[in-house]
Amino acid sequence: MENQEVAQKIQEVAKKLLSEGKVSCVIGFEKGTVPMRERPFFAYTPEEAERLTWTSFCCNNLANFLVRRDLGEAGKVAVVAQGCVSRNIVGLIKENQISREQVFVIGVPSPGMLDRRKVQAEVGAEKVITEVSEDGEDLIVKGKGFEERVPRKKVMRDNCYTCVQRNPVIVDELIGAETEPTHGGNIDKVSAPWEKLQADDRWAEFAENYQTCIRCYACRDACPLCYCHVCFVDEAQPQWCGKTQDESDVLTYHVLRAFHCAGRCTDCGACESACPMGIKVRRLTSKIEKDIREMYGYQAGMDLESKPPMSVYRPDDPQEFIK
Amino acid sequence: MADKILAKDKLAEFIAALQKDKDVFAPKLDNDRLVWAPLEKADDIVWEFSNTEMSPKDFFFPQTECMMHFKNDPKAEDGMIMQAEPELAKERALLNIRPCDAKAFGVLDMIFCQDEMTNDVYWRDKREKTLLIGLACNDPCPTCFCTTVGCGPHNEAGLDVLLVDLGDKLLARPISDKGAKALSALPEAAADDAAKAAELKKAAEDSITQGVGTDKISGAEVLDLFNLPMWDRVHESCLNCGTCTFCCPTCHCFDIQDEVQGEAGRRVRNWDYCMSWLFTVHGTGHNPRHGKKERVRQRFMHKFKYIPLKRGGEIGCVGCGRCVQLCPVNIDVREVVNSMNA
Amino acid sequence: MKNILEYVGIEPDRLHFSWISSAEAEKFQKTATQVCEAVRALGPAQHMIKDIRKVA
Amino acid sequence: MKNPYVPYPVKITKALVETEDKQLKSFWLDFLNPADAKAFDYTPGQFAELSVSGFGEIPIGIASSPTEGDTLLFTVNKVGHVTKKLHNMAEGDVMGVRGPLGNSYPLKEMEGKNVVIVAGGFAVTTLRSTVTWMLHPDNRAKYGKIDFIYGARTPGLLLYEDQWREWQKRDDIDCHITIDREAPGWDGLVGFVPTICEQVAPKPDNAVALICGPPVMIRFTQPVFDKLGWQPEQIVMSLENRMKCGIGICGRCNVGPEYVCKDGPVFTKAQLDKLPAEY
Amino acid sequence: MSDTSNFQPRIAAFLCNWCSYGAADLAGVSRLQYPPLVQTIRIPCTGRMSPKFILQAFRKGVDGVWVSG
Repeated sequence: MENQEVAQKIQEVAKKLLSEGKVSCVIGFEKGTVPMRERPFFAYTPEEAERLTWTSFCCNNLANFLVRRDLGEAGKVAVVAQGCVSRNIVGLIKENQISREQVFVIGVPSPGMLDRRKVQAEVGAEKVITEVSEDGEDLIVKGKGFEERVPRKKVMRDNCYTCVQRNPVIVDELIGAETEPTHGGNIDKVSAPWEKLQADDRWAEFAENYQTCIRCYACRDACPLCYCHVCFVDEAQPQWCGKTQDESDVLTYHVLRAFHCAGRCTDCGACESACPMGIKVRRLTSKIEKDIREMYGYQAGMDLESKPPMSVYRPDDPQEFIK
Repeated sequence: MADKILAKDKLAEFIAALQKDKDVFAPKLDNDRLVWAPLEKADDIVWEFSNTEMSPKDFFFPQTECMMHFKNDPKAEDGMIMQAEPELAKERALLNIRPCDAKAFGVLDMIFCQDEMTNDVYWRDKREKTLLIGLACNDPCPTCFCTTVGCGPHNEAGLDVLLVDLGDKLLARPISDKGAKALSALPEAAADDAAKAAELKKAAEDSITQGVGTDKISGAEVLDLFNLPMWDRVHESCLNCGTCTFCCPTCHCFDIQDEVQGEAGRRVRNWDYCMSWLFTVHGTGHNPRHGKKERVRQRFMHKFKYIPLKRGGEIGCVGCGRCVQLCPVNIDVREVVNSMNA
Repeated sequence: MKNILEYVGIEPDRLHFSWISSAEAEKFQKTATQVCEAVRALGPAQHMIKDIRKVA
Repeated sequence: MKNPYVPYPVKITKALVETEDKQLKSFWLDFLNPADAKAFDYTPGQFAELSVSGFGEIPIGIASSPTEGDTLLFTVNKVGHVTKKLHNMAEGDVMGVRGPLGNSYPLKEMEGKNVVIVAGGFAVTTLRSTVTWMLHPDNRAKYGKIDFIYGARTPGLLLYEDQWREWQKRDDIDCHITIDREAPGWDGLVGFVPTICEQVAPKPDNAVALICGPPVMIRFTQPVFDKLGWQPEQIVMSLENRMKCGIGICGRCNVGPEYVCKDGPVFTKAQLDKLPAEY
Repeated sequence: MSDTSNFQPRIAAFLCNWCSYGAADLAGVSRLQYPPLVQTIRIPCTGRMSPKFILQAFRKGVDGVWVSG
């Protein structure tokens, strides 16, 4: 189904839910003010629901907004969710942050979201893009004095390319038919380039990747897993992590944040899309995701029943590392 | 002061002269990202660019800056006593800074250096030792709205020299005495060069179509703006990250922290951001700006109402559009301000 | 944790885990020696250290 | 060019736990360099950043009065990690003081008027400074009648007992010291501060009230003064917000356009009514 | 890599109060020799162990970390 049709359907469903009073709010996307930036939108009335849209640039993880708002007050809300977002909703339910009854999941099989930085790189870093539209498997990128066709596949977000679950895992209303589960990328390859290196080179690569970090914490704040009231980086007694731009402080933050996502990360890529500096934040999280998968045979948020590996003990847990 | 002409093939000479007593920095392309970097030779200069990804404010107000150090030994004679960090050793020049970023420094001057007590010596020292050579914007971005916040693509405020790109040569306009000195060796510009620059200026200004209105904000009472119903919706999608404040050329909030390691101790300041819950929380747990709404409102009120109120009408925004481009959830300052002004 | 530190370039032998019961003094002695030898072989740690003297 | 961020080095000459819950401790500080004492020219109502190297700074109201000489007095509540460290420091330790910061009570504008001072609990610090200053022989004649209303939960939580016992003996100040509930050995007033204000019923004519205390006390004292006919311009209050720089730059203590550290901490009720309630 | 022959590493050992700490104690009582480079940190239980501790130790400049339950 084309994205425009999906958008139409989302609007219809949202209008119906809102006018019947089934939910107080529908969280979806609306068109942003700059090209390739669709933004989260909260529709409270059927009229507002007309602003909802669906394109290949809906890169925020909307599950994020479920934990950060007081759902007790809002009553039931509906949320537009593709595969990864639905997995995060499952995760939040498992972690008792929300209850299943509080959310109405408008499921949409993900078309594979696109990376605006890649699109920019494709047409040239210095060109100013003023309009981007979709035409089947191509993007039409327009700007001052140029118009280019860019194949979607070439500019897909890394995590969408290696996605293993495009279809939502829990759904109250599905829009469009379920699709192929993956886009063909190999998720194990994400961390591969680093895995081959020697320790010192690996450190160098690692430090280089995060070197431009400005510690705005957009990766943390965009992440539906990072809902702690006080994050460890903000704790002052004791202070785990300094607040400076010093390499050790920056890297401590990233290592620990990634570690806190172990067994919970659904590889939704919201952190990477949110990063204003274009840092490959997933370099760490996807490695942990892979480890958890290989060591415990677990993928986060696939169903409501299975227990997260980091919170249960099983006699057959891997323990080779213990002497 | 008369306009001068700097031919592009004479640039190497000009830069070599600057480098005699200054470290020269300019925007440079680094893996598709435009960043500020030391300039080695004239050929490395980028002429066609919108603006650097981050504002160059960290030249004067580094994200992490050591302010003082001390000997972490209570028994030592001079132990535990704070010693200020030394001043900048060498002068600097920023070449091809955009007028909006330079204007921001003018706004920040008013905040960092208000009077005898509120006199940020760290900021002032670096400002005084830096020559700002601006490059006028001939081709503003769609996200630029400088003309509507008291700035403009050829704005001169805050600069020492303004360069206007005329193709194979640059019109160099001295603005301060410091700037005039740096240009003293150059030939004067002809009348038609100046006319061409004026034309470019007009064209650039006209190409900025989107903007913000601030006329009603300046007349409104603080409390009326503060209580506008629009604040209930603006913050909804905000993630409370620090992207908008860190990329902003006029955001200047900071945090001061002490660090010790063995006998060494230092007091550092780091950028901080008003979107953070921790920014204002009291020791008692009470937080005057406890919610996302309060914090988002603070940022816009500060820039568009509080700063103008306190600083003679100067708006705390220069319209560079970075926050519009970088905000992860696309909270567009233009929309927010326009609804404040409604 | 070990994996992730290894991944970012901290040698795996810098981090050890073991199980020793309170009665196993000898195992403790043995492990302590092993750990020290393993780390000694790696040389001083270079990364992740915050040295404010360097920065200041 | 003076660096406003570098604290003056001072030595703790005396430290004393003030209250029975051991939460409040007073510190008497002497400047290491006599010239600094001269430069530190303050007025009652101002505050300073106490700096503990390696831990950080904390803004505290100055409780001493310039009429008492060069020694500074601060009373510190143990809440965060700087104040905890401070409570563990002993006489002879070196620390820093940065200031004086902020505005002060409008001592000039108060001249020729009656003054009512209302203090609750720990907030009495800068008011102690003010009263001491006004009672000084050089200044006392400038003011009319002085009423000092001060309350705490229990007798053991009242600060500066020696001081107010002495004031009680004087006839140029009316002291009304109260505790919330009856306690053994207490023969003074009993009742919440607002109740005592009602009983004292200070007249608004040609008078100024300095009110400083916990928010709950202010909330209940306010209506009492309103009923007695006080105007917002006559009521002066002192705010506190989280601060870092203390000189109006770092951006966290502002209440609307006003920075508590620079434009405050002292505001009149009339001023506060025009500002957002972000404190 | 620097000269390893006379390098004396610093090692932070996080020992569980009930197991390894007891073992360390017993080792001491039994006068068993082990390298003096290990700085023991008693933790109430290995369950108290957190990745934060490990990173913090590395940040403070230790050369190795040993966690024992």
